[in-house]
Amino acid sequence: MQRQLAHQIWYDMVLARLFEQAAAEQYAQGRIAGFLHLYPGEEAVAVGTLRAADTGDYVVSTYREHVHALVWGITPEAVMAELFGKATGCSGGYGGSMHLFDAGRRFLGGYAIVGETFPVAIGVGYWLRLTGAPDAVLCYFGDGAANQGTFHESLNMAALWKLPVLFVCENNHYQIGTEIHRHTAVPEIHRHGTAYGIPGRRVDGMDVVAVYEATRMALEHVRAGNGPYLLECETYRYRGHSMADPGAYRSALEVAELRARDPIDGFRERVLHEGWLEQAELEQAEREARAAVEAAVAFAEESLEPTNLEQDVYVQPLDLYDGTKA
Amino acid sequence: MQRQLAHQIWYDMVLARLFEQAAAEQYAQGRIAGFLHLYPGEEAVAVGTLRAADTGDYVVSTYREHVHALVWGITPEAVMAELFGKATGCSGGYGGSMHLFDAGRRFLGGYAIVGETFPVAIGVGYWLRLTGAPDAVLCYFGDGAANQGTFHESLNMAALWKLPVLFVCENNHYQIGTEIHRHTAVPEIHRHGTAYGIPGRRVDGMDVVAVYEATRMALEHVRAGNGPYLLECETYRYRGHSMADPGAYRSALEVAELRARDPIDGFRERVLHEGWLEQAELEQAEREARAAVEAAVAFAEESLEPTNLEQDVYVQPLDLYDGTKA
Amino acid sequence: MKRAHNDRAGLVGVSRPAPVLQVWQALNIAHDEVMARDESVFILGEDVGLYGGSYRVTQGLFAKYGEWRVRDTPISENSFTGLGVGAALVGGRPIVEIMTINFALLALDAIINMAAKLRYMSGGQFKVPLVVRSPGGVARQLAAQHSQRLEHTLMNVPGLRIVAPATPQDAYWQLKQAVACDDPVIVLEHELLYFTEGPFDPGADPPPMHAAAVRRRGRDISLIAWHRMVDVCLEAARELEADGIDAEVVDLRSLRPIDLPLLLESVSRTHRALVVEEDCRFAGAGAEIAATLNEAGFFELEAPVQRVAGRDVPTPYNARLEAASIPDAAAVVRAVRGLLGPREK
Amino acid sequence: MKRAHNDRAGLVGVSRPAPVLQVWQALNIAHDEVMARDESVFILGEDVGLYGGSYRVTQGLFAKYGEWRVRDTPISENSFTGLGVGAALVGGRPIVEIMTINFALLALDAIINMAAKLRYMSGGQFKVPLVVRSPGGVARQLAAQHSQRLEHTLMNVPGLRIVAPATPQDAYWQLKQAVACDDPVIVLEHELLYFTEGPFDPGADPPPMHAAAVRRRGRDISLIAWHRMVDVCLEAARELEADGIDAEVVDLRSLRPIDLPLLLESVSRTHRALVVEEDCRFAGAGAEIAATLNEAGFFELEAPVQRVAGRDVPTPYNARLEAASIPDAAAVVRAVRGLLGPREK
Ligand SMILES: Cc1ncc(C[n+]2csc(CCOP(=O)(O)OP(=O)(O)O)c2C)c(N)n1
Ligand SMILES: Cc1ncc(C[n+]2csc(CCOP(=O)(O)OP(=O)(O)O)c2C)c(N)n1
Ligand SMILES: [Mg+2]
Ligand SMILES: [Mg+2]
Repeated sequence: MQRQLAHQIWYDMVLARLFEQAAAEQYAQGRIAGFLHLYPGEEAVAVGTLRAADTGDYVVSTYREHVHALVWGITPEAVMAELFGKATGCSGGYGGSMHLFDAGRRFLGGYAIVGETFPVAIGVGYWLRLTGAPDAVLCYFGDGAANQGTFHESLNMAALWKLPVLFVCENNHYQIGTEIHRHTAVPEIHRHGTAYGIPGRRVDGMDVVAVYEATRMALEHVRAGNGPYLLECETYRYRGHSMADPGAYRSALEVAELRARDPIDGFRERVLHEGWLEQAELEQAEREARAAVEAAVAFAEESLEPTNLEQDVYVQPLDLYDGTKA
Repeated sequence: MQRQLAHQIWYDMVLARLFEQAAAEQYAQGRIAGFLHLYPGEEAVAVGTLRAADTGDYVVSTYREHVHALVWGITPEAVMAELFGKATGCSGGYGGSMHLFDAGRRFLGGYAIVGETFPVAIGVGYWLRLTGAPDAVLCYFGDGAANQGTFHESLNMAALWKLPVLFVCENNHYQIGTEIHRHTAVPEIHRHGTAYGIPGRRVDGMDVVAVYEATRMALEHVRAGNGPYLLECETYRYRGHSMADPGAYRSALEVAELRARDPIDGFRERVLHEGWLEQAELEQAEREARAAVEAAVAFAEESLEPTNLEQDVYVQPLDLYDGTKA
Repeated sequence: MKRAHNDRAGLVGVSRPAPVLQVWQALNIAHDEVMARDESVFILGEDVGLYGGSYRVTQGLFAKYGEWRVRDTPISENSFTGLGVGAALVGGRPIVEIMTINFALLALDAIINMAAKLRYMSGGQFKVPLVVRSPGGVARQLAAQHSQRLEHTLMNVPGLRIVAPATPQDAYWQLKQAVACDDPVIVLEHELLYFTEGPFDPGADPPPMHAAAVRRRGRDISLIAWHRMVDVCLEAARELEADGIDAEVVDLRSLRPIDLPLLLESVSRTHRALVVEEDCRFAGAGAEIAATLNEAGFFELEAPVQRVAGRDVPTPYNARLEAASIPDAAAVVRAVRGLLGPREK
Repeated sequence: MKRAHNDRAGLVGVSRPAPVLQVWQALNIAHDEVMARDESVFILGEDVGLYGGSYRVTQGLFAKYGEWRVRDTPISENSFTGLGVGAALVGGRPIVEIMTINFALLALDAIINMAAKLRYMSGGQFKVPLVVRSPGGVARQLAAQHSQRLEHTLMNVPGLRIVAPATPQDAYWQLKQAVACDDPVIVLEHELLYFTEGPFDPGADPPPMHAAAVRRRGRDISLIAWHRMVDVCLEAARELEADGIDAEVVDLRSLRPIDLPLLLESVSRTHRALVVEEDCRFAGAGAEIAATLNEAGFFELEAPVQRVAGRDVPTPYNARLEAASIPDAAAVVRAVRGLLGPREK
């Protein structure tokens, strides 16, 4: 692995972890509200896949998408400000944690209804095929989302029309409190691709290098006009489903075992072992990430709130009688 | 094959063909309206599967369900009267062709929204498991229905909880005007079961004996507590999708080729060849079927129409203000 | 050999220009024109391509524009409508046909939770120039699952626009306006109107997409309707003439927004209003129209706005019961007499 | 070791009987009672079992009744709701929890096209004793996709009944009545009310499932609301006292049917009415209430029924904008003053 890439990945992973910790703290202090779904434990998936993508590609993600947004280049300031509901947020404070967007960067959300990412992604893929564009779409979804009807419907269409979509399953084995064996008859999600003739594979989602490499291969397949690919990343979330969930359905042992395979620790060892980077470089990057997160919190705090309730419901506003204008 | 069964199957097949011809005629004469989906060409599927089932089993079918109803024991009178919209129809004239029901016989419809049969069937299957009943559910669906989200969702639950449901795909290769290769990436529908760990097989749906035997085996599997089974019957409809469809998207050659494999002709040859029945017996049964259909038309014509618009919306009527009672 | 009329925009499925067209033909021409003009327009839905659409609306377009711009889909309403949303976010102008509005129940997440909300949720970063067309209403004995009306559901959704053309000319104009619009637009069509004829002039200047139209001037009462109920009201108005009652008939043409200024102007002259709708009365679209008109038109109205509407039952298959479940001219006449009678005598 | 309170019906998730309970506790007790009494009752939904329900409503029931009667489902809303319909047709009395009403958009085919219509379409052969429970409404910054209200959509559907309890006592009564009912019943709960406390007496005699309740008697105006807006109206009524305005507050408790007799009785005393609803104003539930009350109560009303409702926007995430998007007591007070002020002075 190139030094530069290793450095980037390391910085991303550390930033991701620190950003989410800061978000949890800000939530506890009441500066962030709503549903807040955090990513610690799963960093290798977003970082490994998105660093393997090209900037012309499109990203369609779920409500657990802070890290996807950050890796894709939305600034920590803009993401944190969005969580704070500020006008400087990447959705102007209208979307919040579950609805991050950046049209210019081709970051298409931020969907909070499980299973919505599939149709949006094939829609973008369809448009890319129709216009002959060389780009691809990365479509994220959880293990629980694989049971939604749209998974089936959309994968069929993606395969039928050979749409350039990489479906990335973030299999963290839980659908809130329901463990995968209790929600999916065939829990090897990548195997579901066979019902559509979509090739797929499972990769260790705690190993960022493995995820990165698998994604490169998968995207090559997709870009070559072969149609979609289904990449399943086995991973784990350390926290509850959202800040509202204490996660009591999992044993402490289970969590401890998985934490022992922490993707950041694993990558640190690998980097040092392979000699890609020095310890000092890692520490320096960590300091930078920490500073970036602190700056993001400060920025979010200082930013102003949006003030116009009726703005942007339509491109051309409608004039509905509301009882006050008579 | 037993004489008696062969006789029954022969009678069913002939009745099915004649009934649908009569329905088409009555439609042309304006006595039947709405959408009318006929079954000629597909007889071996309903007859072969339902004659292999037990009377305690439940049947959940689509809008193309006249023949399922007839084979399951609803009288030609009650079915024809329903098509005529008469009070003596099996749904009292309220349902019409697409909504045949017989609660006493465990004939649960008659669903006109593609994909609805799946959740209804697993609901019945769930109840059977919950109560420990020995019965099974036969759930019919077309090749086009396999792309609806409920297919995926329901088959997953059926597999997860080992529900006693036999899913029967009536694969006639068309979703109205769209040929199967243009609507399904993997057109071998039985192979979709692998995504749920549901065993399945494909059978020649023009061969009623093959369908019957495959269904026996499949139902044994289901009744033994092994969970669902997916039986795909390859078949063909001679007519357009409904009376409104001239079927112009198919070549005359294609239709002629398939007609050459007519399930009734095929079964006649087989019966005579195997010596299960004599030619005279076949003719006699045909005469009886013809008489039954004629009687059904006469019955339907003479029957009275339902008169109460507001009846049976609720078990206990609601009293909504309608502007006329003030 | 190429069919000559395939070469001229505006005449794909229709063999020659005519001053009188049917609604499906007007829609067909509108589709062809917008597709010829703008390469970002594409159509998708069940049997819209090879088959030419259940009601012929897209006839000829598959041959002319190819499968990528006229796409036959599997029976996957939620996902192919959502596909339209995704494509609209990145530059496409998809026209999604949902074969009938009954199946739109399966696609409401894509319409309500995605198409209508994405612009707002993203702080205005995206436009969603999606058109969803769908036939609906009570047709001929299609029974309960195929006789749905979803006006009330869609009307409540901020972010959507809804048009409901009843004539060939409006169908042509409003479809073109819907495609040109940068907001998601629902085009509700009525299954019994596709083969209705009407004057057609592609060169005429369209009124605004959401403007209502007075179809008949009258002094005594404003009958407010859309789709097929406009004809029912016109028929009732003719019958009422015999009683010396002069009814005005307003074709709403749009359901979100409602053209309230026009309604207020109408009742400022008639002082009475009756909303006539096919949908079930309880919580139907008419409720909104009546409630708002009662508030905004209070000083003009001599009586509260009344409604003649469908009965609160699922649609029965039997023809007589089906007919009894929705308003006809006689019901409108009865209601008008009830409203005007006691005061005039 | 078995927890003692798991053995007594009525107290599964609640550690001891109390004269004051929270809404979730009342619902929990109601579930336990109906399940103990009737073996055909079973619950299904996402995380209703092991997890105990997102709002604790089904807490303890999984341990007590086992996985076949308290079933955790995959995220497959349309199919597991339809599963409930299928089971109801053959003898089950399923209670389906849709985790929040936002996800019900995915299950509307099962609810509208199946549950509501099967009895009628089959000529009365089936009953569909299905209960669908779902929390909804604007909670705390859940943003546009998670702040849906679907009252208007469901109200329009013949075949459904809809209740909307706002207090622990009503939640207890109405859930039990819903399960006992042979028709499909939608139980709309409000996300911000689960932890609201209120008096609770399991022995008290329930009013009919669809009866409204007068929460405060008054002479000058009837404020009509449900769910959380009842409290908003009560707060407004207290403020209005200072102006010498005596407002009556009606808690509808049911949305299909609406208790029109009670509303008419109320306006026969107050002569003015204001509907206060959280949902967007345009084509919201309030439209039906206002339109019908205007018609039926015409001779009692001195002014047309007005509405204070949510703004016609998707729900924004930002807290201030979110608050501004739905009515509060100040808005109600303003509207009442507007309605009464000019006439009283
Ligand atoms: C259609 C729908 N149903 C239910 C929910 C509530 N919900 C939010 S996240 C979630 C679990 C999703 O699990 P998974 O797809 O594995 O993603 P993860 O949260 O584990 O990343 C559920 C049930 C929802 N948002 N949308
Ligand atoms: C959800 C839904 N979408 C579309 C339709 C319209 N429609 C009725 S039948 C049909 C084709 C179904 O094909 P298939 O499942 O293969 O059954 P077949 O008619 O061939 O027996 C379609 C598209 C419908 N009834 N329901
Ligand atoms: Mg998960
Ligand atoms: Mg077919």
